[in-house]
Amino acid sequence: MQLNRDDLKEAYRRMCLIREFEDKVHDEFAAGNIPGFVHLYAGEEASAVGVCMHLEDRDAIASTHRGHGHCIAKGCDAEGMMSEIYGKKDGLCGGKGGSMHIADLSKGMLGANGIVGGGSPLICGAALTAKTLKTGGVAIAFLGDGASNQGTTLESYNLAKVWNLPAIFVVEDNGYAESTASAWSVAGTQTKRAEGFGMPGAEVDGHDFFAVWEVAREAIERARNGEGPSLIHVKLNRYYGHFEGDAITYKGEGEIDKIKATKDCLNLFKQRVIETSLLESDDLSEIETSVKSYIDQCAATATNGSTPTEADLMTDVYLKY
Amino acid sequence: MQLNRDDLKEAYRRMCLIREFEDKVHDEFAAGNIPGFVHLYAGEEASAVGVCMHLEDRDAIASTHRGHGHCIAKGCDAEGMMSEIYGKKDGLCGGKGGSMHIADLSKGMLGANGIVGGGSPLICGAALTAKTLKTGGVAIAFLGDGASNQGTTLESYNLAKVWNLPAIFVVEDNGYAESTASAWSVAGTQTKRAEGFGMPGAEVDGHDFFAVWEVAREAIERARNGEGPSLIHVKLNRYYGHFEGDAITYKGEGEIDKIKATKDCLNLFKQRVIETSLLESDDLSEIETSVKSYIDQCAATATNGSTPTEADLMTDVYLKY
Amino acid sequence: MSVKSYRQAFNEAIRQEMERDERVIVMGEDISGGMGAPGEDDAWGGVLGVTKGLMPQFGRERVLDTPISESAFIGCAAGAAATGLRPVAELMFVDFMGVCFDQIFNQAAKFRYMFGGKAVTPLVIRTMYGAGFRAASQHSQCLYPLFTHIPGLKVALPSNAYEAKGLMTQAIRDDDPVVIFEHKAMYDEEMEVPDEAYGIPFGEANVTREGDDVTLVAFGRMVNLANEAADSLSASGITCTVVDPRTTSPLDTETILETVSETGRLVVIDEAHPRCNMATDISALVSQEIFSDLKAPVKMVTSPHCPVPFSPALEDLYIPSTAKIEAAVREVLGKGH
Amino acid sequence: MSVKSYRQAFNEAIRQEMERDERVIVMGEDISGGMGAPGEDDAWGGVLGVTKGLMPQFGRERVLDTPISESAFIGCAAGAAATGLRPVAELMFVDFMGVCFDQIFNQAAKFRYMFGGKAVTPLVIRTMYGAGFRAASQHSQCLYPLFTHIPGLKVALPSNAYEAKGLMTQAIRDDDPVVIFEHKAMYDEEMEVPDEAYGIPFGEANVTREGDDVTLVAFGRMVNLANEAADSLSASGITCTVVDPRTTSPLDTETILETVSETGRLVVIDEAHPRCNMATDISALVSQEIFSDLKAPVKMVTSPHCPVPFSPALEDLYIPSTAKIEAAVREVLGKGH
Ligand SMILES: Cc1ncc(C[n+]2csc(CCOP(=O)(O)OP(=O)(O)O)c2C)c(N)n1
Ligand SMILES: Cc1ncc(C[n+]2csc(CCOP(=O)(O)OP(=O)(O)O)c2C)c(N)n1
Ligand SMILES: [Mg+2]
Ligand SMILES: [Mg+2]
Repeated sequence: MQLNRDDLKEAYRRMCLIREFEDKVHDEFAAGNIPGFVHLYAGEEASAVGVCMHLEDRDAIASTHRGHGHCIAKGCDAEGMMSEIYGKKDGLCGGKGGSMHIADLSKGMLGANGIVGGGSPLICGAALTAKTLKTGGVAIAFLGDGASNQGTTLESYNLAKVWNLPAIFVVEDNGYAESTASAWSVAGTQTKRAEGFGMPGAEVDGHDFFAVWEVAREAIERARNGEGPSLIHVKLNRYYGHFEGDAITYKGEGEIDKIKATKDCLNLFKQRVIETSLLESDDLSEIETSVKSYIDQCAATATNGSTPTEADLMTDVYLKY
Repeated sequence: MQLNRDDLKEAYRRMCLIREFEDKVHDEFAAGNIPGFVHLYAGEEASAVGVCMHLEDRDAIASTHRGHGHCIAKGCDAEGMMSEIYGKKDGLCGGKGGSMHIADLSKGMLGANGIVGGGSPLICGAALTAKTLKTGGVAIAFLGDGASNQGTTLESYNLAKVWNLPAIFVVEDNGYAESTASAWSVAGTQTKRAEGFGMPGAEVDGHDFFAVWEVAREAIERARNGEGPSLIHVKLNRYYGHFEGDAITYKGEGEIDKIKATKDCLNLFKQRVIETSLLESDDLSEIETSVKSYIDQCAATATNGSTPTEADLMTDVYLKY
Repeated sequence: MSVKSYRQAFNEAIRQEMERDERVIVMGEDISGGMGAPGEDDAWGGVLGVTKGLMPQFGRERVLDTPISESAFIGCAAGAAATGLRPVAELMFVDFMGVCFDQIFNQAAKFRYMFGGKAVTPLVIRTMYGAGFRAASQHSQCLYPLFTHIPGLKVALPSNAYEAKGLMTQAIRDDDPVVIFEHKAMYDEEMEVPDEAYGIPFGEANVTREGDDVTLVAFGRMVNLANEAADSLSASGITCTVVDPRTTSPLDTETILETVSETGRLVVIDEAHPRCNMATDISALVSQEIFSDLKAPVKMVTSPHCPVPFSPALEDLYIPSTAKIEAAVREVLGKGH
Repeated sequence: MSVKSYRQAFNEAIRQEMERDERVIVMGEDISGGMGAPGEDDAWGGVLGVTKGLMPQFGRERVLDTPISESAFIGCAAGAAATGLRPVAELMFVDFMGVCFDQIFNQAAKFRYMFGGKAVTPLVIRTMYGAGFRAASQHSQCLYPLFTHIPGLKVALPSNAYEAKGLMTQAIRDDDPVVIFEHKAMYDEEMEVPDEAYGIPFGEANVTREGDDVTLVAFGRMVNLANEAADSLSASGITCTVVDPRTTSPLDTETILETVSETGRLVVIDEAHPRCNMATDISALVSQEIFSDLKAPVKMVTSPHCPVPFSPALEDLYIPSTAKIEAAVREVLGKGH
């Protein structure tokens, strides 16, 4: 399997879309236009896209409290997402979910999740459905370094292996859970934990789209072939705080700037495809421009969207009650 | 550290006491004299005693639904235990707890536990107390192979390591959780899991008191020296079913008889101490005889004990309400 | 029609729905039993035998034993339900909810609302509840009030074998998450139950007795005790209406309000702990909605505010009894009764 | 006496108890913050800053950051409490109870009873609850009715900064497990609070207003809304007694029954979901115990039976409001009001 020109353009488009989306949400939150707890993904794009480039609608992912990137990578409508984050009726979840609960089951996106560690059990379920109904699908849980210590996650490793499920656990390790360093909070290592549960585990540089893509390819192939679950430990960094409003005093001085300057995943991608003549500079700037204007449009739609009303409050609790 | 004659006699006494206690409870349950869910430990004596011989009252243990053996090994009063199992007012817990909830905090016995995986977090707490108050104590969670898959257990491994607690996790693997084989339900291995969380892990033959004692010695020493938690994977077998009333159809033919004939932990102990002239045959039979009559006495006391009354129903819910 | 136990009724309902719909699967600890072991297959069929025989008929792909990890497998069932299967997962004893409640109340129960109506989660959680088994504090609780509190969940409490089959069938056919409570002390109770499949609609109470003097609303196994109390009271010329709401969520408020309006008196019987339970829920409903129809204070018969004791002597005092129900009825009827 | 915020009041109570008693320790996720990180120490002091400054004063041995593993560290706190420490553990949002409830309700809460009165478990669990933060379905729930249901737990809901300090102090001094609910939307609310340490006894309600026409019983943040409603109604000549029970378990039934007997009318205000909640609990209590003193049906003002919505437009409709409380009061007073 190889990435052709169209694939590369699509990958870059998705990564840019995430970056622009998050930058826009950051600005709009700062301007007081967005309420609630908002957790941004900017900086980690290569992980979500590197994995999701392999996926189709029959494949499922579960996300975290930091779900925008995974949603976009999996093909959710960015306009609907933006409206959702603004709490509007046209939002992907009718304004009822908000940033922490964006989902689109029709795209195999099983939801952002406000509960750390909430997604892995669900992904065992999506994998079980794929296995039972023989859809050929795989199911992928994205989780943070912090979530890797939650019992729900660890139990899921065991269940996935015991049932030989087509499930993959992608541990996105940005070095922090809120203000707490993963170097402190995670005893042992992610890959040794995988071994502890009899699963293959691989560590990968999450700034490098191509590295993530390759490691994901192997794990997904294994899962599709009925060879069971795997774990991928993605080491990466993030540009904004834990949530919007976080002063990020726990990070080292210049920590973020240094990453931005040397390891930004969009820049690394760009350098690579241009150096190797896989794409031209024009291809990329065209994508950048179109994404920018699309995101502006998303924000405008969201701003102007109508708010839900009393009639919406009690709908969608049950199908029938 | 070495076991002297007195230690060996005490170890044998405790193992016999457990065996006789469990055989008696088995008979009395079959005769309809004991109500409820009762889980017996017979066959596993070398594990509880091999570990607890190293412990003092300042050290704590947490047990499982199968708690009689751990209680006796840690020094709980067998008469009070028997009365408790009969639901009598003189029981160790006033008849309110029963077999699954026997405890004696004054002996550092933090309770049998009806919740699989319930004990490991509690043991982190006892270890934290020891560490904070600098008592020099250690805390030990006994858990089954089934419990080793529970998230509460796995989280505790991480917490114990991250906080460098004087905690030890003793996985008593009898090959089954209820009717389910651990060979199937436990992905990976117990010792590799320990490694996954950065802890030393050792596997040991649980039929061999001396092997357990030695491995426990090392782990406990490490913990007392401030070198953090360990895991011990004890492989052993059990003679009665999961609970009293279990027809044990899931086990292989002759499985139990073979173990009894070849690897019974009491017999192995006996052979060893006699062959090596550490104790004489008379020492052992004296212990056996006295234990037998003591257990008869326990059962008589329990049988004749008075039952709690309405006045007892609402006491002990709170200290003050 | 044939005589079936409460246990068999559940088993038959699951079996028939599995025959009808391939997407129905079953999972839980030892739900079949003997997994990976050298002895008998389907060795247990669940810890008290309710699912016995399903694995031999439907195979290991549809009857799945699980490791002991309730969060993982109950969450797995929720995820499977949201993606196209119709799982029936067993939480062996409801007392174990504490290790997996998140996947039930924050995940499965809220998917539909949080996702703006786009999720369908036909999940069934079967669980055992109730005292009387000398199983002590951690294996005897009721806890259905906690589930009833949660929007997005449906909660059913079958009170006999007929109800068991009908409510289980309905639960499996329902497209919302349902938690169905099986009273562990009733599995051997038998009665005539239809052989063919049938569902009992949720939110429609069953009036098991009609009377003039007082309405008894009771849940699960307490319905039997209420019926017994009613029978025994009739000897003293006191006639009771007995209402089995069948489901606490949705709740058939209409039938409850109607029958209480008729008798003007209410005794609610709830095996659960007394605070924030179904007895308070029904009492509050009635005193808010039809206050002026009440001729006497509402009376609640519940367990006391203490954990379930082990000792049989104490446990028998703990559980609501027909004697206590009769006393409550006489009390609401006032002097002379 | 000085002006303190609800946040500062909690902080001061914990600080003073830590000064008084070395066995008091504090633990939770980011409770100090910056653990193992290159930047600032005590970077957070809890996600909303309640425990800020404790680590610098008492050191890392008594102020412990934890990995994200609520079962392990809440259970650890329970085990530590049973063996000689007095831990104050933070369950960041009560919505996360689903991953660790077992250690609270089956372990800590039941030790004493199961062990025949031999255990003492002076555990405090601090947790945030409540809507209004646009934090959506999994970060906005109340859930205190679930804790109130459980025998062996005590449950406190401070309604302002004065209550916060007094009830937190009491919780730490109490020898039983206490769950204390901090309303996340109130942390910045300020008032005069004594500087010296003081406890407010559990089970003693605070009557914040006395009136003749109706009794309002409200919990946590709802006490403020009840007071506002009472103030506003007084302009129409309607006077209310407002009762803040302070703790739902134990509950000061005496004060509630007394004040309702006096006014003959009751409105209960509860931010929790409507089923099996404190509103039903109080309604049931009153209609069972002092039915004949009631001049009108009891009225409950609660959130509706749906998850907490994200959209501010919907969330504002979701939360009980003073307008709804006033309407309820007018309704129980009948025509003409
Ligand atoms: C069960 C649970 N515990 C705690 C939290 C609060 N919380 C939200 S995000 C977070 C940190 C998660 O860290 P990590 O998994 O590394 O993801 P990151 O934020 O770094 O992407 C915490 C503690 C929660 N939402 N759920
Ligand atoms: C949380 C929880 N899940 C399930 C059970 C039911 N249960 C009791 S014992 C047991 C098997 C435990 O197996 P293991 O840990 O290997 O201990 P063993 O019985 O073999 O000593 C199960 C599933 C329980 N008590 N608690
Ligand atoms: Mg992280
Ligand atoms: Mg076992």
